[in-house]
Order: sequence, then structure tokens, then C-alpha cells
Amino acid sequence: MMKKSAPALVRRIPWVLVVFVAALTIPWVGSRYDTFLATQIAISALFAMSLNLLLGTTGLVSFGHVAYFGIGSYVCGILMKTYAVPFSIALPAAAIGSALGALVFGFFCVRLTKIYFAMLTLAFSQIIWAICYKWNDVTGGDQGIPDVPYPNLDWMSSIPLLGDLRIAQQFYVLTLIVVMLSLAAIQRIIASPFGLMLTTIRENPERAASIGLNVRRYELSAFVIAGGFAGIAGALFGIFNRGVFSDFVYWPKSAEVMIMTILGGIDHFWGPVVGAATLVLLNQEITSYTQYWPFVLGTILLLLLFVFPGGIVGGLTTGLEWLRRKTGRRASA
Amino acid sequence: MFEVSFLFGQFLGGLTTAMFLFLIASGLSLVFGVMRVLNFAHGSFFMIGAYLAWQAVQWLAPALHSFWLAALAAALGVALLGGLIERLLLRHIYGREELYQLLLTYALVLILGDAAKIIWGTQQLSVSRPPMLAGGFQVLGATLPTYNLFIMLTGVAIAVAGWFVLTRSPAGRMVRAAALDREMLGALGANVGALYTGMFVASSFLAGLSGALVTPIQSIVPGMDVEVIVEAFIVVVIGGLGSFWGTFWGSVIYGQVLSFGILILPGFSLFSVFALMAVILIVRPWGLFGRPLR
Amino acid sequence: MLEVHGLSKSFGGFRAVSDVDLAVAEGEIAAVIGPNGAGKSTLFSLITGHLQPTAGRVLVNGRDVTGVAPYKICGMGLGRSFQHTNIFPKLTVLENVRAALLAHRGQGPNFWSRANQLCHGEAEALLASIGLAPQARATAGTLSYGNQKQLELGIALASDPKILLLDEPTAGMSASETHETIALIERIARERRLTLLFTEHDMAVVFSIAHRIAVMHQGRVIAHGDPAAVRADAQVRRVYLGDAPMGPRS
Amino acid sequence: MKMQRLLLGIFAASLVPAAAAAADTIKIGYPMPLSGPASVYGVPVVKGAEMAVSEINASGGVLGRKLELLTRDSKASADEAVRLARELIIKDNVDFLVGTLTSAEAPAVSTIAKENKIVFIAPTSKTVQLTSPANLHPYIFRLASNTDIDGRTGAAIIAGWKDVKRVATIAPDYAYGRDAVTAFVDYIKKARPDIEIVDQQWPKLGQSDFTPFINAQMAKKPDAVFCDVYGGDFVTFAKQAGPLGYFKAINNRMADSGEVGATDEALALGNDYPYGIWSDAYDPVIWPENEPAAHKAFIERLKAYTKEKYASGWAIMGYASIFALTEGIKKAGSTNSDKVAKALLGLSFDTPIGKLTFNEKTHETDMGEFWGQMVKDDRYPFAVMKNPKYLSQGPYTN
Repeated sequence: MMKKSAPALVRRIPWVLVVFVAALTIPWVGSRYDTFLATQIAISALFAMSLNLLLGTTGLVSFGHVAYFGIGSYVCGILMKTYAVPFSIALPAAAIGSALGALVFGFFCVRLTKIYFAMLTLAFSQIIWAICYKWNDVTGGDQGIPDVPYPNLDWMSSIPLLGDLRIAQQFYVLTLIVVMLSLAAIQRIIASPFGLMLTTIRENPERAASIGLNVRRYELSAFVIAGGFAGIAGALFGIFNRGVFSDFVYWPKSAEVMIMTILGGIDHFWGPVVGAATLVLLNQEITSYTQYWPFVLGTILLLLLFVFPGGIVGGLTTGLEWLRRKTGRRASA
Repeated sequence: MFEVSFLFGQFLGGLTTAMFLFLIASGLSLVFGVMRVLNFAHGSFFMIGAYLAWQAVQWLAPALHSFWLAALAAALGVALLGGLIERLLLRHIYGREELYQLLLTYALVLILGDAAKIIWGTQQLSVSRPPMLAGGFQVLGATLPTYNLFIMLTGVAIAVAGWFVLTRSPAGRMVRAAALDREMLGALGANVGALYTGMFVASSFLAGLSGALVTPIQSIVPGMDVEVIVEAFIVVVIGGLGSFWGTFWGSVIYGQVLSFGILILPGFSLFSVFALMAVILIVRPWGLFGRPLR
Repeated sequence: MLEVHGLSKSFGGFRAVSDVDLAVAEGEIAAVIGPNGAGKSTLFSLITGHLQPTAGRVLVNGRDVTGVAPYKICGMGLGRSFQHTNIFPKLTVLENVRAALLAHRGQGPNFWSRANQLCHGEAEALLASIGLAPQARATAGTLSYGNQKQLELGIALASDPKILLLDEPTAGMSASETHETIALIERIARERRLTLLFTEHDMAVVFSIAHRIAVMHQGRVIAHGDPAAVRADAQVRRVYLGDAPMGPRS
Repeated sequence: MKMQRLLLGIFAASLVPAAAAAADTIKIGYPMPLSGPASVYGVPVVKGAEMAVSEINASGGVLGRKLELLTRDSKASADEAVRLARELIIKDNVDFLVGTLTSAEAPAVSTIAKENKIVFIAPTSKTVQLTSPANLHPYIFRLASNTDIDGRTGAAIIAGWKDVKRVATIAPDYAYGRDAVTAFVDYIKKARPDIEIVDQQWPKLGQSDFTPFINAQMAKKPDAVFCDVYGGDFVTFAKQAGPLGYFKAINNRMADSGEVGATDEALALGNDYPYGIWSDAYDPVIWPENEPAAHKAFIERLKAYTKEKYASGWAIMGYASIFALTEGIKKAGSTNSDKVAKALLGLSFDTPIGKLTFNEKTHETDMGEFWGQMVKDDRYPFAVMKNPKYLSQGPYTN
């Protein structure tokens, strides 16, 4: 009885809330740069998490996920910069815009499977890139949309503690709220019957059809939801990055977020978050020593593929289990 | 509105573009068709081929006809590199999900790109045209540089040779069987491992060769790997995933759309090929010559 | 209940299933037998919509379901188990069954409730009825082969089928496992008043429980009737059973 | 108690050297493309800047403090450049930002400079957007001439060819190329109303095969061409256009405002260079006649510094960018960005190619362009600029 309750207790803890509170202290206990990094990590984590809804939960390898990140950042950036629309409208608009984009492209993509699916998503993301790069009047073409304004955060100034922060730090708090709400929603979706259906599709699409699931429709729904959350991440990133640029949508970015996700581990809810944090910190650490970051990243990737295919969280879980078994055996001996 | 000789010139120009692309994309298509691996590093092999050719020309400079030797050396060098990569890395990942294959080849892009930068620096380099192919001649009033004709013929030769090997030789039958069903091939007792290594080496050879062959008419710069893989990818997608002839016709269509697209919408050269890809993907997601595999 | 008329399927030039007629009445236990490659699995896939027939019709309860997608056929009360075990290996046994139950109840699009709080009693009950209650929390992929087959049956039952198609339910099982599984199937069919159509290569099993037997050979049904009639059929004896004496071996 | 004091001591000691180092040097953040196609230019610019820093430090630094250059690879991506700029400001506490190459990077980083009130000097970015009235702010400065000057000086060259009536343009399809061509067309229409623009081609940046563009342009039978294709693209373009008889058809009447008159492209092309065309350059590098002594000395030092046989035409921009900044610091007597920004207005400073002055209104220098015909010179295995002629901005500004 006792043995059972400990993990159950651990499972009871609302981890999203715990992480949120811990991350919230950063502007007060850390430097400006720590807040900067934390903002970047939070946004990347949401982006990676949205990808993992496809990769880890549904088993769909999307190599064009950056398209929906990009749509979100452009929609939000254009609304806020060009039309001075408030953030509270621009953010949902970005999510809806990305979800719609995902609906249109996903409709064609889910007709294919496996590597074909990956290639098709990649192809569509490149089309989005070409549009962003070319449509000067709307997207600013290759020069993008610099100087996207921060949202109006005057309401924070009346809140004790928050009011004293710089705008970038206040934006971090806002980002953290949006990201954590999104993570909580994703967690809820994964734990829902819908999430369970997605898992069955990952495990065995043929069998999933035999229990009465319209596999394509479920895949498309997952694609749309993931696209929407990627759009939210994109919208936040455009503001954080003080501008929206066509590089956001170029295909190596899709590889980057994929690396984040599997670096953390696709089999665990927190994997993408761990992966995002690791990659962001590693990148900033290594780029200040050498310009050969791609070389380092490539090597990390090889190690990951051949030595730790489960990612960091997967590796830790395996390690812990091994330890537990070892100590358990000793205890019983 | 347009003279015939002009339209013919435009057609030839498109054909040149097409055959350049086919040289590169053929290897990508082969590996994809047989091994179901989307090899992002194919562009890196192309780049390494170009750099190796330049290096060989520098070393061989005084020798006559050094270019041909250099091109061959570059292609063989890249084939060797490809073989090593297949044996040491790729081989261990066939059984895994496609996610891991994609990321493995992407890791190679990162590593090879920086390796080339470390070895050859960031200066732009180029190689002179071999003297015997320096000139040009008139066809129906349009100028066709000899070297472009040579590239076109090489492209067609590779297409025909590829077709011949794929359809007429025992190895080709194995390759086609492998494309249809990997397990069945294993059951037939064929040596799948050797077949895949051979395929990858052949594909790398083609990448290295095309990299070497474009040096007389293109600059060698860092980043050409990423640039070229996108174009090759578009061609493969248009032509049909995994179809060798599809890649050939995909290249031809790409070249002609680019060539005539700029006459109709001069400011949209970049967009025309992407629009083409979009239309084809919407109508036939598996490409023009691909089969609708689920 | 289930009718098949003139069903054919060609792969390239090869006719895997050729002009098959079959009828299974409500509550009946029917078997399709035949040597390997006779077209039994293909026939099943045609009935469940996993394959499109070249010609012919499939009727379930008088409704034409020819070429209808598998997930829709499932909704019409037709469940299936597969020859190769077909479960969700990384999920727990309970989740396997729960997923099927939720899918059947139309809860699939529900993205806000907690799945592990739904259908709990039903899932446990179902597991108990197929004898997997002790393994409920185990990861499905780690079960023994026999248990996986049981689980597969459980998944099929979760959609509350009226007709159940079982493709070699005892394939690869030891004698005792086979015995238990058959007893289980018989009991469940009785309790739930299921119409059962199954393929099987173990003749002892077939002749012990089937009410009707169809014999397939090279894509065709060469004999069709009750066990005694089939056993007596001269053509069946010649092409399939050989001239060996037949009967329950037990 | 003892333990506590000890720990405190260690803590304090660990802080001191970092703080001292920060106070010691003047930190300059330098994001530049060091990978990808743009690194062809990014690397020599950075080398020029590094050489300037080492020279200034060797002569005692500025205001008694040494300079410290923090170079980072911006990958020619606006997104990465912005991230680096902010990292340099809030993590490395740089005093100034210098750098960025492309027309997307510079305006993006300018936003960051404005937000953080830090002087930012863009050495080579040419887009007019950077200093347009809507985007101008006290901290942004630009060394190079902008796309207007590129287009207009090119137009002046072509306008000088009296028998030319039919002119075509070819330029890369993005802001830089588009803006330069617009400036060119506007200017030449005024200068030579008799000239007709017969064709405009827009290959993409990084085009691997120009043949269709070249054929299409030749069909319109232009007498002269304004070209803005540069870098590796120009090498590719020239190698493909030559055998198609393109340069012969226009009688080498081409003016390329993409800085292809320097050694960088000439060296890569060797004898494939289309001898006879006109081009501009920041620095012609090889200056057969009447070379200023300061330039000659600069090139010698540069070759020694980079250990290369021939210098790059882009190093001057990196070199001058550091001197522009340090002269501003000297004039301000401070490293405070507000003071330096004020000091830079109207500031004149010396460079190996002559004196440059920051315009108080536009925040740009008066740097012009060297123009000249590219010819074969037996002393070199590549094309060189014959009699580089400095076209100052004067007549070509708004």
C-alpha cells in the first residue's frame, strides 16, 4: 500500500504549476540575461511541445512544423505592427491562423504516411517560406517586419513586484503565463480520450481503424492542434525577437525544433521542455567560444541517435530504473 | 509575339537548368526510391565534390586536361566518403523510425558543412572550363555553349544508364524489389546490406560528379549545399517520390517552368517553381510519376 | 446476418479470392478453413474493409458495406482480430481495452475529460471476462503471446460487436493455450450471443465448435455446410484433407 | 564565523577580476555572417576590423583603454543577428555594436540598438530602409553608401555612353537588388530621357543557373545592362553568360554596382572575368596607377595580417568601421553611447581611401564608390580596375 502511494503522490503534483512558479522567480533572482534566456527557452519549449504532439503522441514525423510557427509569428507581428491590434486579439488570431494553415496543408499531408508524410510537410513549409520571402507588401519580404512592438503591459505596473520590472521582464512573465497555460492544455489533451486515440494511432494505425477510428481525421485534428500551439509560440517569439523574419520559416528551423524534441525525449511529457532548455543553453554557451556551432550540434545529434535514442529524459528514466532495480535487489538480498 | 529562335533559346536554357538539377537529384532520388531515406546530406556531398574538384585542379594544374581527372577524383572521393558513412552510420539506423534517419542525414549536413569551411575557408572559388569545351555553337539561331551541351548529354546518359541498370540488370531487379518490399527481398535471399551500400555509394558518386561538373560554370561558396538540396528536393517531389524517371521529368518541368515563367511573370522566378510544387502536391501528393502509396 | 456474394480480389494477375459466396446466420459459429494461401485472410480483409474487392458485395444485416472504410464497418457491429497479433504494444492492457471502449462510445473526440477516469468499470469487467484482470497494469507488449491474443479478443469485444471475425485465434499457441482460448471464445460467444466467423488450421478446434464450415482452396469455396457434410465431401478430402481419417483428435 | 568570512572572501575575489576586465576594455560586439554564402564577405570584413583593433591597441588603445572585439556568426539571418545583438548587450555588456551584412540583418539589429540605447554602426548594409526617416534613431550609423547611390552612380556610368538607347537590368530578387534597380531607373530616366528600359530580370539570390535569364535578356537586344548581381552569384552569372555571347552582344557595356570590381570576384573568376565591363568597389585593392600611399600601406599591412597573397576589397569596411567608432569615442571623451552618438554626427575620420564624414541628418557617411573598367593586366592573373575613379556621393544624394 505504501509502495503504491509514493508514485501516485508524485503524479498528483501539478508539475506544470510547480515549474511555472519556479520559472516565475527568474526576473527577481537572476540577471537580465537569465530572463532573456528563460524567455527563449519557454517559447522554444512550447514550440517543441507542440511538435511532440505529432512526433511523440501521434507518431507523425512532421518536418515542416516551422511553417505554423511562422504563420503565427507573421499574423501576430503584422496585426500588432501594421494594424496596431492589441496583443489580446493578435495572439488568438495567430493561433487560429496557424491552425487554419495546418488544416489546409494537413488535409493533403495525412493522405500520406511515414517518410512521404515528412516530405510533404517539408514541401509545404517551403512554400510558406517562399510566400513570406516574396510577399513584400504584407510580410516585408526578405527584410521581414522589424520592430514588432511589445504588448501593452501597463496593467502589470499596478501589481506589486511586477511593476518594477523592465518591459522585457514583464513580457517574460506574460510569456510564461501563456506558455504554461498552453502546456497545461496540451497535457490535458494528451490525457484525454482524444489523446488516447492519438496514442493508439501511433502504436498501430491499422488496429486503430479497426476499433472504429477514422485515422486520417484524427491525424488531421492532431496536426491542426499542434499547428495552433506552434502559432502561439511563433507569435510570442516574434515579439520576443523584436521582429518577424522569413528565416523563421526556413527548413533548418524545422530540424532545430525536431532536435530539441528528441534531445529531451519524445516519450515523456517534459522531454521537449528539457530538450529546449538544453539546446538553448548549449547554443549560447558554445557560440561564445567558437563559430563552429553546427559542427558541435551535428556531433551532439550523432551521439543522441546512437547512444541515447530516448533523449535526456529517456536516458534518465532508464538510469533511474536501473538504479532502483539494483538497490531493490540489494534490499531484498 | 516571340520569335521561334528566341523561344528555342529559352527552351534550351530551361533544359540546361533541368539537366544540372537532374545530375544532382538523380542520386537523391535513387537513395530515396530504394532505401526510403531522404538524404539531406546529398547536397553536402555535392558541395564536397565541388571543393575536391577545385583542390584536385590546383594540385594537377600543370597537367593537361587536368579537369577530367579532377572530376573523376572528386566523384570517387565522395563515393568513398558516402560508402564510409553508409557503413559506419546509416547502416545502424535502417530499422529505426524515419525520424532518426532524417536527423542523421541532417547531422551530416551540419558536420560536413563546417568541415568544408575548416578545410577550404570561406572564399569563393571556381574552376576554369576545360579548353576543349570552352566554345559554343548556334542551333536554330540560339547559342548553345559546348559545356552546356556536354552537361545535357551527361544528364541524358545518366538517365538512360540508370534506366538500363534498373530495368535490365539483375542488380536492378533487386533494387526494384527492394523499393517495393524490403522484407520480400530479404526472403529472396538477396544481400540487402551490400545492395544498400552499393546504392549509397552510387548515389554519392553521382553527387560528387555533379558537384565537380558544375565547378566550371558555378562558383563554389559555403552554403551551396543547403541551396542545392532544396532545389533537388523540389524536383524529386514534383517528379514523384522515389521514381527515377519522375525525377528526370521533374527536372525538365522545373527547368521549363523557370525558363518560361520569367517571360510571363518576370518578378516571380523564385515563386514559379514553388507554385508548381504546390499545385502538384495538391492534385497528386505523391508527385507526377510516383505511386499513391500509403 | 453476414452475407458475401460473388466476392473477388485480384492482385495484379493473381486471383487471391475468387467468386466467394458465404452466409452466416445470427448466433452461428462458422469457420473458414483451407491450406495456407487459400485466401482466408484476404477474404477477412475484404469483409472488414481493409481491402477493396475487385468484384462482389458484402452485406451486414442486409446493409451493403462493400468497400466501406474499416472504421465505419466497426461501427456497424463487426469486430475483428488479426492473424498477427495486433494490439497497442506500448500502452497498458487496461489502456488497450479502454481505448477501444472509448472509441466505441464515440468518446474519441473528447479532448477535455481525463481518459483514465472514464469507462473504468467496463474496462475492468471486460478484462475480467477475458481473464486478463491481473495483468491490467502491465505494458501490453510485454505479455505472453497467448495473453496478447486474449487482449486482442478483448479489444475486438470492446466495440460490442454482433459479428466477430477471428483470424487464426490460436495460431502459434501451445496445446493448453489453445484449449483455454477456445473455451474462452465459446463462452464469450454464448454469453454475448455473438455471430462468429473464424479461420483456423487446427482441425480439432474447427470441428469441435463450428456449426458450419466453408473450405477454401485457391481462392474459391469448394465446400460449404455443417461439419459432417464437409467431412464427407469428396472434393475436400481430395484437395485438402487428403484421405486421412478425420475427426476430433481428442 | 571564520568560515563565513573565508567564503565571502572567495566570492568577492571571484568577482573582482571579471569586474576589472569589464572596466578595462571597450567592448565592441561584432555580429557578421561567418557561415553560408554571405561569409564570403563577412569573414574579410571581420578580418579588417580585427586588424584595426590590433593596430589601435598596439598604439595604446582609446582613452587609455584597450578595445575588445566580440565577433559572432550571424549566419546572415536577421533572427540570429537580433538574438546575438541582445546577447552581446545584456550578457557580454558590450559598449557598442558594429557589424551585420545583409539588408535584413541591419534594420533588425538597429531596432535592438534603439531599444537599448547603444550606438550601432553598420559597415556594409546598403538598404535605404536602415536610415529612412521612419527608422532613423540617434544610435544608428552607416558607413557604406546606400542602394540609391549604387543605382545612381551606375546610372551615371551608363548615361555617359552616348550611343546607348536600350538598357536592361538584372539584379537579385530581394530588397537590395530591387532598391538599387529602382534608383537606377529613376535616375537614368531623368539623365537620359532617350533611353528605354527594355528588360528587367530578377534571378533569386543564390541562383545556380542563370541561363534562362540570360537568354531572355539577350532576346530583348539591349545596348547596355545595369547589373546588381554580386558575390558568388556574379561568378556563376559571368561564367554562364560568357559562352552564351552575352557580354559580346552588349559590347561589354555593363555597369555592375554589386562591388564586383574588387579582387574577391576577380580572383575567383580568373580569366573567365568579362573583361571590359564596368564595376564599382568599396576598395579596388589593386590600384595600378596613382595609388594613394595610405592605401598602399594599408593593403600591405592587411596582406601581412591575413597572410593572404591578395587582399579582399571588403576588409576596408571592417577596418574603417572600427576607426569611425574610435574617433567618435575620442571626440566624445567617453564610451557613453549617448555622448558617442552625438559625437559621431558630423564627425570626420581618416581611412586608407580618404576622409569620410558622417552626415548629421542621415547618419550616413559621404562614402562614394570607386568605379572603373575591369581590364586584363599582365601583372596579375585576374581582372583589375583600370583607373579607379571615386564617384563621391555629392551629386547623387537626395
